[in-house]
Amino acid sequence: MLENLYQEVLTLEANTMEDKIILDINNLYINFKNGSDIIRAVDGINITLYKGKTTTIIGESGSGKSQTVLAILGLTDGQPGIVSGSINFNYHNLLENIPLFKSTNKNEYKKLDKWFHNQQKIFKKIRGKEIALIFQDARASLIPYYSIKEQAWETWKKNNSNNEKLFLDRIFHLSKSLAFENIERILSSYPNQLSGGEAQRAYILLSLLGNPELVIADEPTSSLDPSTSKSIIRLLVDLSKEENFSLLIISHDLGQVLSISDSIYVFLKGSIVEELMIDDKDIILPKHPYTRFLLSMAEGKAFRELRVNKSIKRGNINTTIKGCPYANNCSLKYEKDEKFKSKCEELKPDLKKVHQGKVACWFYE
Amino acid sequence: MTYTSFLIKIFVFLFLITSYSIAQSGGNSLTYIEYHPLGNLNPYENITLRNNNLRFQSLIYQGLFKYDFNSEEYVNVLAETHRDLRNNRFRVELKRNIYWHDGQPITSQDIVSTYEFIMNEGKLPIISDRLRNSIISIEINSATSVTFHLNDNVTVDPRFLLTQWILPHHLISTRQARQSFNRRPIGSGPYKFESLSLNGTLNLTINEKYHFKKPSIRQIRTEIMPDFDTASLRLLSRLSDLLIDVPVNRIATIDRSPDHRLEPYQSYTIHVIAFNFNNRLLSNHRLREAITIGFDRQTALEQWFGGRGRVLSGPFTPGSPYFNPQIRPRTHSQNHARQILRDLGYSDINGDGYLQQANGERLQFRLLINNSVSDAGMGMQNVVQQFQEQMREIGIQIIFQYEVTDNYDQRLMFDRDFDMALVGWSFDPTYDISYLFHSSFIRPGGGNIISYRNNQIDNLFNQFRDSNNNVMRANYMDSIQRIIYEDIPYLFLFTIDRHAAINIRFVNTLIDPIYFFSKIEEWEIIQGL
Amino acid sequence: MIKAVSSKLIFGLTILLTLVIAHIVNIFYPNMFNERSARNSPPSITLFQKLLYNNPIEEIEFISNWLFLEESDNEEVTRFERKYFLNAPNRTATVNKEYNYRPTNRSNNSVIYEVYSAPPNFEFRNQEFSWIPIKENVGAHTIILEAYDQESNKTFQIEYILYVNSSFLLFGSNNRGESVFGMIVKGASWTLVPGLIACFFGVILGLFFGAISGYYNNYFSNLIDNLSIVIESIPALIIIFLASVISGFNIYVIMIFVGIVLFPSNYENIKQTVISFKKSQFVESSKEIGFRNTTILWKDIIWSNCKTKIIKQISYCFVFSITIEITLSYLQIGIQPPNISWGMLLYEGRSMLLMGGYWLTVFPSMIIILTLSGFYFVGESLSRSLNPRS
Amino acid sequence: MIKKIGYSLVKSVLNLLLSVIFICVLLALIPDITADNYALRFKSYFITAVTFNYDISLARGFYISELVIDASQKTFLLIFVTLITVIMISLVIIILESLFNQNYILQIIVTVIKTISTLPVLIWASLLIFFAFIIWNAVPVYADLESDSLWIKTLVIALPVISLSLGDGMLMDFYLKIKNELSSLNQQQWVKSLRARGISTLKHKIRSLIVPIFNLVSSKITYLISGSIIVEYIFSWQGLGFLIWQVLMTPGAKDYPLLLACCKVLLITVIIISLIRDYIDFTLNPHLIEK
Repeated sequence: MLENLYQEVLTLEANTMEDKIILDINNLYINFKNGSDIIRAVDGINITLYKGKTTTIIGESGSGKSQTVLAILGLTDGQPGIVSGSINFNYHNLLENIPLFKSTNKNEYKKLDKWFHNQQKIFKKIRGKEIALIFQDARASLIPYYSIKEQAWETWKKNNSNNEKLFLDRIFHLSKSLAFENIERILSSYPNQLSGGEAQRAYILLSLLGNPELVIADEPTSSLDPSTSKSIIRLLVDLSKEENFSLLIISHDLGQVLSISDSIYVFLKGSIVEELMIDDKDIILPKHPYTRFLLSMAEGKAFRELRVNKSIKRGNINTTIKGCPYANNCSLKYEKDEKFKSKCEELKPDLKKVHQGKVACWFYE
Repeated sequence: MTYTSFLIKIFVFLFLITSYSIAQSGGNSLTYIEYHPLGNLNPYENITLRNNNLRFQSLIYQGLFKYDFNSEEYVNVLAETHRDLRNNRFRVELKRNIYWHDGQPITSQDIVSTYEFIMNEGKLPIISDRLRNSIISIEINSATSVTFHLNDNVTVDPRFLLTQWILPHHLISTRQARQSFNRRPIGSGPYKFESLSLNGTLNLTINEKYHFKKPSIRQIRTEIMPDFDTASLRLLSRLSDLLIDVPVNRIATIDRSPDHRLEPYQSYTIHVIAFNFNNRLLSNHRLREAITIGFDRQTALEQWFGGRGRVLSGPFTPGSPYFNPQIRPRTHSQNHARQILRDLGYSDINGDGYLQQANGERLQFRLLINNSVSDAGMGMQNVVQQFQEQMREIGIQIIFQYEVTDNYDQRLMFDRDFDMALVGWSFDPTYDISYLFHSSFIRPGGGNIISYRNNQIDNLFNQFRDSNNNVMRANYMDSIQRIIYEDIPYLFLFTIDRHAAINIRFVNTLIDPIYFFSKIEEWEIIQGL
Repeated sequence: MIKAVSSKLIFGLTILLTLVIAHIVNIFYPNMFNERSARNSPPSITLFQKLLYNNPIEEIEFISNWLFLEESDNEEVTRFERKYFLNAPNRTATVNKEYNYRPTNRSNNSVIYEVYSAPPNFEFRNQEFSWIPIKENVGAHTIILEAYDQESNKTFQIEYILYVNSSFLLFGSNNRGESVFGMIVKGASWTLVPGLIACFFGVILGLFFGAISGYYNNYFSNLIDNLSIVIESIPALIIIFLASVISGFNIYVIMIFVGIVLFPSNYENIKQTVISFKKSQFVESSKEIGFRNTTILWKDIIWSNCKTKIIKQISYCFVFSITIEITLSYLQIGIQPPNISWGMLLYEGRSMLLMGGYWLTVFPSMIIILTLSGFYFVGESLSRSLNPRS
Repeated sequence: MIKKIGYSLVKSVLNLLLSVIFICVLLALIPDITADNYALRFKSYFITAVTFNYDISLARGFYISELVIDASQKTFLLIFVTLITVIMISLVIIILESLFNQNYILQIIVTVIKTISTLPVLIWASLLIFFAFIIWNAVPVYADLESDSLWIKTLVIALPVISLSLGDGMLMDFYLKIKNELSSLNQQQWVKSLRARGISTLKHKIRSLIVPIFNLVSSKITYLISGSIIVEYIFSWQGLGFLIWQVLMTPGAKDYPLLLACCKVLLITVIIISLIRDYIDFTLNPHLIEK
């Protein structure tokens, strides 16, 4: 009874939130060709981002989270790339008129290519100005032979006016929020003269110059030490409140993002296995064994499971995958009977609503 | 397939455009091609004596006298008359009303300065040494008359010494003037210097105030081509009119062109194989005879030079005054050669195809060959190979030793380190061949490279030099030739005719074998061809 | 992948084997292809001729070989030709086959022909030639006919050249009547031995010094470093030109200099590899275990890691030395006659083009291309298959 | 920065000096019966080379400096045009490839060009002459640059340039280098980030291509010079290589000061290009920009 009520409340909340949806990804499929094989990098995912909220995508490397992000900006490299689905940004479908992709025929590839090439015009409009993307290694993301100021000016010119005074004002304004002590030094230096944290903050500064509505941070802290990374993420969240943009953080460390996220998507081998909604009380009730494993990792309890999980094959996602992507490593599997086991291995579970979130697991059928 | 054919069509179209746009030489100008770059414009500042320099010099400059190789006599050019005075004095009267290109009159001062310049500062030791040894002093009698005081030992015709180009006194007397002269030379010949570009293209225009018969060709242009193929391409596409020397094995290329004519002229070069008399075996007269008989010179000449030449019996070419047609070359007979070798005691003991000496050593000789590029080089290399083959047939092994010019000269002239050597000779008008056979030239650096020693010949040469009587001289030379014919110090191969390829619009083209353009005033142009 | 590599390797090895066979043939049977044939004969592969050559050589030769010894104007000659020669004689004859020719003219029987000059065993009866050339007759023959015109009471001499073919004319013959195929076989001698010399001085010394100066970094390696930089900064062909003139066009000395020219790149390559491996973990660990420096350097670093590089360098060295040899011979400062090099064939071919002979350019260049690609393929595929990382 | 450039300058000058010594040693070793002994000859050559005391050419009536300047202009024209051609062709091929990604014919053409451009310059030159003869029944191998028509001049420079750019793997090296650089640039994080920020990458790509291309040019320049010597002889292009060949091959004219001057110009060219390479490296290479 209580559970039912809780669900109703949640749906109500969701309804009210739906007005503020900024990005809505539906049934996105991304494939890549490897020789004669087709690798399914992203396997029909649905993601919804709300305005002003911080969303996190969690997953191991090769689970397709980076490809999802690149797809949003139309930056996917390789063939065939985005195959089907829709990405609605501010209720405009970025993947309009995507051709129907039936077989691995060469002509189909060509059609897709041509479509993707034409679509770049639309993507170019939103890049930087509407959606900003922050990369893993900030130092490598900065042009090595320009000073930060030159790069910032180039970005500013592209997105705003040619007014230098406004530019400097904006930079000084941002530098306060970004906690730069000596902004002059940063502006005049080259990327290889900066420390990792400084470079990352400088890059955040660059990406905020276009006043984006959505900032995507693709593992922004993976090359930094823990304390710096924590502060950077904190900074980003604060800035999102201050500058009024939505935040999408990609991470492989659940513990780091748990406290700041409004919702968490757990990726495994190209599909979402769990969708967590986190309310203000910090109640987190992961259902999927993989999420549980991640959580225990974050809390430092994963010693036993770690040994089991060694056998996860990284990035080897084929069209031939049947059943649950976590079937081989599932800890719940051993508690189930034989019947269940075969179901896990042969049929892929769909996302089902369970309590606050959604889980794709046969155990919760 | 259609695509490629389309491309080919485009190429053909481009070619048509280009071929029509080729500017054909024509009109009153003559363009001729040299293989080697021209030297310094001042004839006496060159370090080498090469024919390509003599050709353009004969257009710009003139000497007191000129030796006409066609009529075999001396011709007066700047000199009006000459008188052989007693006590080795030779007096020359200049023609009147003769001028340099810049309008100044030619006086006896010019002649004196020129000869002093050659003797004191000439860079060619052959010429300046010869003049220094022969001329004691030059005396000016008047503005148009000079007297040369000659040495006692001068036996040649004094006019031979006075064939040198005369340069203007006012342009060679000071160093500064000489520098400008080297850039813009001035002579008295039928053509004026106009320009010389850095790649060697020389432009000459007609001298309007020329004091003798004016030629009908208005302009002459020299182009430098590195090799015959380029040159003949240029000729066949009518971009140039004259090739001085077509190598004999390439004559067929020119022969089929309807626009051009081959003009043969006598060459004063003969090809010989020298036998080194220091070699124990080769000093044997019979062995030399066997080698000579064993080589089929006539076939070689026909095969590699199309028969355009003549097999020689002695050192003189048919064009020279001492040539004796009665001395016929030895006839080729392989069997006879084998017989001679058998008589000498050589036999093939071990059955390897080559003859052995009594001590068991193989009968083999080293043949020294200069491998630098030369005009007749290609053909001669074939001849040498044929020589090797035919020697193998009679049982003698020939080993080739190719050397660069300098090493070749060193071995030939100084070290005498060879058994046989392929040599080419050229003659000057004196036809003095004593330095090749006289025993006093056996010393290192001397011309008697084979160390040939024959008292009879030495005496004859001495008599030849001392005598002034032309008939006696011819008699001496004749007997020298007969002795040489019997002795076979050299295997005389042949002399090869030279051919010039000329555009057919030039007629009456009289060619001088050395200076080439000596008779340029006789050349005529048929317009519209 | 493996299939492609092996097919390349087989192709390359076949070419190398052919070269070795040609070399052996040249050593033991030097006169195998010495037989001469007609000058400038086209190759027996007439397909090429039809495809590439729009001015068949027969026509040109035919015109040029009719030399009318009687002096006459051009018009008269043409008239004469029409009058006295309706049919042209065959230009070529073949050994042991009967050759017949009967000159005919428009005004029958008014012209009487006589042989003025002809090769021995040549028969002329009843106004008709008949001749069976024997092996000794191979080559060019000048035949002069004397024609007596009864109408005009004039005698003319007419000369033409008859070629007797016999030799192995797979690729035609050159200006001297030598078989191009035979010359190509002879030229194959100058591919392997010069390459070996260049290899010794370039690759082997480069390997030795590169390894030593990479491993023991001392003043000696500094010296060699600077020397190699100096050599590298001089254009290779200048050194080789001068070397050729100094040595009097001795190909073996030239190849020593080719090796010297190739030395710097090989040296640098090996040195960098050794330096990069010297810093690696396994070298330090094997030092701690107690292996000697020489063992580590030559066995662990060079043998196990530089194999592929050395093989590539050797193949490049061969390619480079062959190229240099051909180039120098083309410029007439390389191999000298009577030896034959492919570059000389190309040089002859250039002048032959004017007379319409394409075969001296096309076939030698084809052979050169095949040889060079053979060396490339062998080097590439061997190094690929020996690479521990693939 | 200045220190670094100064260091490389000193190094280059030393390098030049050593290579001049090397050339002088080789020159002194040339057999020459009329000359002094080896040591004296080396001394005289070296003094001439160092003091630039060139007089009138022995075999020709010009000053050596005149001849060399004229010839080097022609050689540099040839080399420059070749470099431009090679870079342009490889860029065009790369652009075409990116435009028609899956084009079968284009791939075949590229493979063919890659394979055939490994052939030596000599083979290319003779084949070009052959093709020119097939098409035109004539071979344009010489033009008087003063008097001949423009068509002939263009043709005459076209053939050597083609054979120089196709021969010795020149085109293939440039093509592969530029393609590799471009693809590695596209893999670079900062290019991706530029695209993500919506800024045009062309300008930055061109700028970062300058360093590798110039590195390649400086490493290829000796090969180009070697090739130009051959090509100049074959096509009678009267540049430095032709002059060198003429000095060596003209019998009797031992004009070694001229030869020395020609060699020295070529050496200086190599050194200057490596200096420019160093300078560009110091100013443009991101890894060498001072910290």
